[in-house]
Amino acid sequence: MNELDKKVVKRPNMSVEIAGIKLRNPVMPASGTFGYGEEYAPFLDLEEIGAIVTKGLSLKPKAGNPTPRIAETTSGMLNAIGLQNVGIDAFIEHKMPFLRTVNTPVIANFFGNTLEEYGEVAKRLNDIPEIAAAELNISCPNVKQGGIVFGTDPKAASEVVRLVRKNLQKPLIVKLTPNVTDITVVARAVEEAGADAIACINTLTGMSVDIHTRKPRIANRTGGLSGPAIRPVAVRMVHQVVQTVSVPVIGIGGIMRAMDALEFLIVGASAVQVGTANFVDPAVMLTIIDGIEEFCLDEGIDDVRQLIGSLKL
Amino acid sequence: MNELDKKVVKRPNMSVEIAGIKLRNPVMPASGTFGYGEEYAPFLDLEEIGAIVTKGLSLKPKAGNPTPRIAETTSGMLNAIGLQNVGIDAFIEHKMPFLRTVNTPVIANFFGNTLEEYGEVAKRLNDIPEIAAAELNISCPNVKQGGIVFGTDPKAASEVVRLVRKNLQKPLIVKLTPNVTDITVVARAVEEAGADAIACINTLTGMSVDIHTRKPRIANRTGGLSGPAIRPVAVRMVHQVVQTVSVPVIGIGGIMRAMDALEFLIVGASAVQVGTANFVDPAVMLTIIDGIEEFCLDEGIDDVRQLIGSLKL
Amino acid sequence: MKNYRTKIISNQEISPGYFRMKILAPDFGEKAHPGQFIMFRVQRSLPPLLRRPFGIFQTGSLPADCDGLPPKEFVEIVYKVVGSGTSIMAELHEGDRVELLGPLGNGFDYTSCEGEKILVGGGIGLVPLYMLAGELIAKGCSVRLLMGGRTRDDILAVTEFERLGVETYISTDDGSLGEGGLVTQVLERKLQEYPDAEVFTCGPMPMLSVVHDICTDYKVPLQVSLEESMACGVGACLGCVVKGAGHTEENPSYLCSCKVGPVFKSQYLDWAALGQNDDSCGGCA
Amino acid sequence: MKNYRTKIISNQEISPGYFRMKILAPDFGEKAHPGQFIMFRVQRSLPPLLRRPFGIFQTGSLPADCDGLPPKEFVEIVYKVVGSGTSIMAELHEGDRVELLGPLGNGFDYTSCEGEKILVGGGIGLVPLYMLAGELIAKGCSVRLLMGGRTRDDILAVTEFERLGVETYISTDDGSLGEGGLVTQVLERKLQEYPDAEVFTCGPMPMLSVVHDICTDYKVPLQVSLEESMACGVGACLGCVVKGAGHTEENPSYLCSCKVGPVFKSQYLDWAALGQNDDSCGGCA
Ligand SMILES: Cc1cc2nc3c(=O)[nH]c(=O)nc-3n(C[C@H](O)[C@H](O)[C@H](O)COP(=O)(O)OP(=O)(O)OC[C@H]3O[C@@H](n4cnc5c(N)ncnc54)[C@H](O)[C@@H]3O)c2cc1C
Ligand SMILES: Cc1cc2nc3c(=O)[nH]c(=O)nc-3n(C[C@H](O)[C@H](O)[C@H](O)COP(=O)(O)OP(=O)(O)OC[C@H]3O[C@@H](n4cnc5c(N)ncnc54)[C@H](O)[C@@H]3O)c2cc1C
Ligand SMILES: Cc1cc2nc3c(=O)[nH]c(=O)nc-3n(C[C@H](O)[C@H](O)[C@H](O)COP(=O)(O)O)c2cc1C
Ligand SMILES: Cc1cc2nc3c(=O)[nH]c(=O)nc-3n(C[C@H](O)[C@H](O)[C@H](O)COP(=O)(O)O)c2cc1C
Ligand code: FES
Ligand code: FES
Repeated sequence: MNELDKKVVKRPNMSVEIAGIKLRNPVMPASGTFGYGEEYAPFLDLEEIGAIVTKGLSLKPKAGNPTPRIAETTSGMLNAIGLQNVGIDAFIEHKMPFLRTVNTPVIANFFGNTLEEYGEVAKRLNDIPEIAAAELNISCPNVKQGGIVFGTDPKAASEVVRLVRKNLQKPLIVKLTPNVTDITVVARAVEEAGADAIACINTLTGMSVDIHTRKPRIANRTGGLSGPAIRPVAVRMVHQVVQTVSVPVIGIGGIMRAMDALEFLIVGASAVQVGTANFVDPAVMLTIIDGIEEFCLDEGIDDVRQLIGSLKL
Repeated sequence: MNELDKKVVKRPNMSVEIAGIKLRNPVMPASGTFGYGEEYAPFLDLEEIGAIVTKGLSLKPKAGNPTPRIAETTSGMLNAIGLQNVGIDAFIEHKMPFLRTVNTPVIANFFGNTLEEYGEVAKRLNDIPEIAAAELNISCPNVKQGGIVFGTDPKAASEVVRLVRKNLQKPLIVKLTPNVTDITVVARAVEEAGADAIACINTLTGMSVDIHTRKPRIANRTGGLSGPAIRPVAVRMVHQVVQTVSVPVIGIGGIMRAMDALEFLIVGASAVQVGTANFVDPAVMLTIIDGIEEFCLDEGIDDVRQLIGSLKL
Repeated sequence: MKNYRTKIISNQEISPGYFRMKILAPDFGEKAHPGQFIMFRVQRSLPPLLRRPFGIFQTGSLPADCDGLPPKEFVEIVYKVVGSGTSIMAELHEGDRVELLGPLGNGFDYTSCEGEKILVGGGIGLVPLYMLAGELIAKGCSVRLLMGGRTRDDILAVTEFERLGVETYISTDDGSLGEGGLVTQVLERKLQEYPDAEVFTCGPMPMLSVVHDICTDYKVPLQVSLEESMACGVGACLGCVVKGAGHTEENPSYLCSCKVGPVFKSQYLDWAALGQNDDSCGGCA
Repeated sequence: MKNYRTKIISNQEISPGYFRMKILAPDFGEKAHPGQFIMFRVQRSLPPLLRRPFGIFQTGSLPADCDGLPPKEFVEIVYKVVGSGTSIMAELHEGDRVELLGPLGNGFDYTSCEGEKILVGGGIGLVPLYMLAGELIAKGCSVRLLMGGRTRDDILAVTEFERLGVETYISTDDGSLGEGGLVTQVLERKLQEYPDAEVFTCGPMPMLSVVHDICTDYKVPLQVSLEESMACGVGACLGCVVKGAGHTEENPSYLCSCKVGPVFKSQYLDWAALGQNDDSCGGCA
């Protein structure tokens, strides 16, 4: 399609709705890769993306893991940040003032070390009117129950979602871990427990070794694998979850370009999150948004929602 | 180290033992990526690699999946060959005559669609004296039990390994699937059921979509992800399994270069299998073997077995 | 068949989006048959991960340099830029290091010169027909080439074919070169003229399907070169299979297109299944 | 700070394994401070996935071309080839498209010209000291540079430093240039001579540790530029943290080295923890 043709075509509707919040387009950052929004403000207009998703918040500040915390792998990276964050109080005091100035929905990603902590953070989020929705990260070990990860056990996942749902007066997105045998079981459990939307996937657990020092390349030994390497696993899991639940799904994992985001939309994600790609190109989300719009124009689609779940089997 | 220095240094011992079979070096092909050996004979001397591992064999010939069966992804590939193979009879008749002429241990990878079939193939393998060991692929759906994959359920895995162990009079390697929440549970189950060695990992389930046709890029919708993209997941799982079981472990997943193989040896694999890399470079195993030897020389190691499990934590 | 770690001799754009690449390959020519292919490794680093299959356009040797070195034997491919791998290829230069595996697969079968040899090529599908035409002419056969494409840009190597002594007929969908319309219409006319012909074809799947239907109608033998996604190119991965004639769910028949093919006698293929494969991209070998 | 989609002006090997690269970057110079860094994107395609951090060697502008275009402003980096990313960088040419993000982080702090300014650089650690030396000299400070390296090949840009008017002292481990031995021995002598000096350093971690110990002994202020693995370079990923002074398990203090650093006042760092980090590769900014 040449430039002239494009001008006469109506721009497609790009806005989507997730868990009752309206987004101007389906592209937002993935938690932990975009700081608290402010860090990327010099590089892109935060009012052009669908939403801002914060670094994972906890009740108390968390120091995170020893270093080195990151290592590059083939088309991916491992990270073991250890959920370092300022804590909910400092977030409200130091990070919200900036976020309040931005006319874009803010989604607060959060977690706890125990069931109770999850519940407490949820309550605290109610006090922040400018938070549009909360995203519950259940890929965390339950300190009290011997460190088993909440999100790998449908019962534990259901329990934490139920408690948070009770305490939270905002839309609730639950973010799933891919390190499970059957993600549909966990997806069903969290939907039944009250999730308004599901986000998947978080990182795959991986490891890398420096053959010269013979030490793990990150201090925590294992870390979370993200980036384009994991995209096929993420697309598969989003596809499975979409077929299982009726709440909207947010697709995450290895999105670098518009065509990657489109894969997720086509298998049925209602929106996408971009993680590692922000590090590679700080304005990548704008390129992705433009690319999706362009694709709609090229294919004669006047509403991006027509793409969602348009997979032909 | 310059050429002169190298000459005076003794070449390191490269041979390792797995499940009672002695290998001249720890490098062998991964099942399904090396045909029945013969296909690659024009490109490398089969008597220089540690072992030959066959395509997965079943009782009856298997036609496999519709096409397209393969698709490239970022630093990886998806395949859904569907375990196409000539069947055990044709294997004995048409493939063994060639393999008999090669002085390298042959490991027969095999599978069944039901528990009984697994047992039957194991029995048939006893009749082939030139088969050094059998590698049991438990990443297959159990047709009778509603298609649940044997290898994702510790009970089913244990059951199939126990039956095969009873029927097989050869060393038994059990190959695990990575698509599980906790690979150590399955590893422990198969060790207790009689595995002489454990191979991991098989492919991660993935999916990819052609955004223009909006169809999955492989006919089977989902396929197995292999190649360098999955290496960090594989290294992590081998590390976990090595810490759990006392039988030797064969490391598999994304090995492209000597340094990748070394990562697996250092975390504790006693040998490695090279899969997708054979497609990229048909003689890649020789380069990897040379590279491991070179590394030993450079580091002053006179026996490759000193590397195994030499990870510093 | 062997893996060549070698170098590019030249890489030129010959028509918008189409390139011709000569690669140094000693002793390749004497082993290569028309219709065979190579697996090409674009660069030693990623991406792309897998090798890419390309038909052999021709083999030959460059005259000895004035430095007195022996003549340089080469293999030549012609490719269309369609995706990630071919885009990188288009940027390669003389002297860049590449790898190729070949010659691979089974090519065209041509024993006698009885009857007219009609070659039908669509777009990049013309590539393997060039070497075939050359060998047929050398044997003394009468060769007619039907070249089809969307526009004039898709009609490749006309001069080269004519120089061989081949009778060429050009048709383009948009009429920008030769007659307007489909190459299969030309085929039908030619078969009326030469009912004892033998047909060899390569091109996009919809074209191949029609060529097969026409040849079946006219009861002339047909050989067709197919294009399937390939990982290994040597029969090891079983990724490139096509359904054979008589394939059923209960009694399945899958043929390895890298090993049994890429050229098949038309009657051995399951055309109903092939026809469904509408994802098949243009060009083949 | 901004993302430049730009082009390479030149890329030259200046010593075996060390390269100097000029990159077009309008308006970069006026924002950059000594000790800041850039995140460099080697190529638009993979690999590598992540950007690579490099210190700013200098900024400047090339004289206007005869074509009458305005002068070309550039940023210049000096890098050592150590792994996958820098190997690709070494192959880049004038005109190749690259991206850089910067200037990033907090650089050196220099307000007064009181006392001698002693700069201690090891190997590639000399890079950020060049711009610092330039600015200190411009302010009228007295600057002494202690250059250390394994061999003469690791002593970079001596002429450039001397041209600035900096007093330089060279030492190499193998004695192949300057005096034999460690640069830290020279530091100790200089501090005896100038007890009111202020020290600025960059280099491999073992060297930094010793410099810190010496400066503590001599009670002179020290600023040190650290090198941590980075993913984002802008404070978003928290991958690049170092332990702050007083860090404990119960009361942890992690400082972002891309945002608070890469230059730190020595007393704010937990040196016991840093010293353990023996994986740290040579060179920093
Ligand atoms: C036997 C054979 C001979 C061929 N001969 C020629 C030729 O002479 N000239 C020519 O231009 N092309 C030829 N092709 C097609 C050529 O292989 C593809 O165009 C090329 O692989 C595309 O690579 P890409 O990375 O640019 O595309 P991408 O779409 O990025 O490739 C992604 C993957 O799909 C595969 N793929 C994509 N298109 C095709 C296709 N049409 N056929 C098979 N695999 C495909 C690629 O190999 C790769 O694995 C031939 C294919 C086969 C099987
Ligand atoms: C603030 C800062 C300034 C720097 N300034 C310079 C400079 O002026 N000149 C110079 O030559 N080098 C400098 N370095 C080091 C430089 O970033 C690395 O040498 C480079 O990233 C290596 O990349 P690679 O792909 O070649 O190595 P690989 O080992 O293949 O890289 C793998 C990963 O490890 C990271 N990494 C490897 N070595 C280092 C290192 N020493 N420091 C941080 N990350 C590393 C890479 O960024 C990459 O993510 C600086 C580092 C930092 C943090
Ligand atoms: C450095 C880093 C930090 C992350 N921190 C968080 C976090 O705090 N909470 C969370 O739910 N996910 C976190 N993630 C996971 C991402 O949000 C995302 O799910 C994952 O990276 C996959 O997406 P990608 O491939 O696009 O990066 C983090 C990922 C990275 C790389
Ligand atoms: C085309 C293909 C076919 C495969 N077939 C089998 C098989 O028959 N049996 C089996 O156990 N594993 C099979 N595998 C899995 C490989 O043996 C190996 O576990 C996996 O590819 C990971 O290794 P890699 O990343 O080195 O390829 C196959 C893999 C590929 C790519
Ligand atoms: S491409 Fe591997 S079998 Fe044909
Ligand atoms: S590199 Fe990301 S926070 Fe410093």
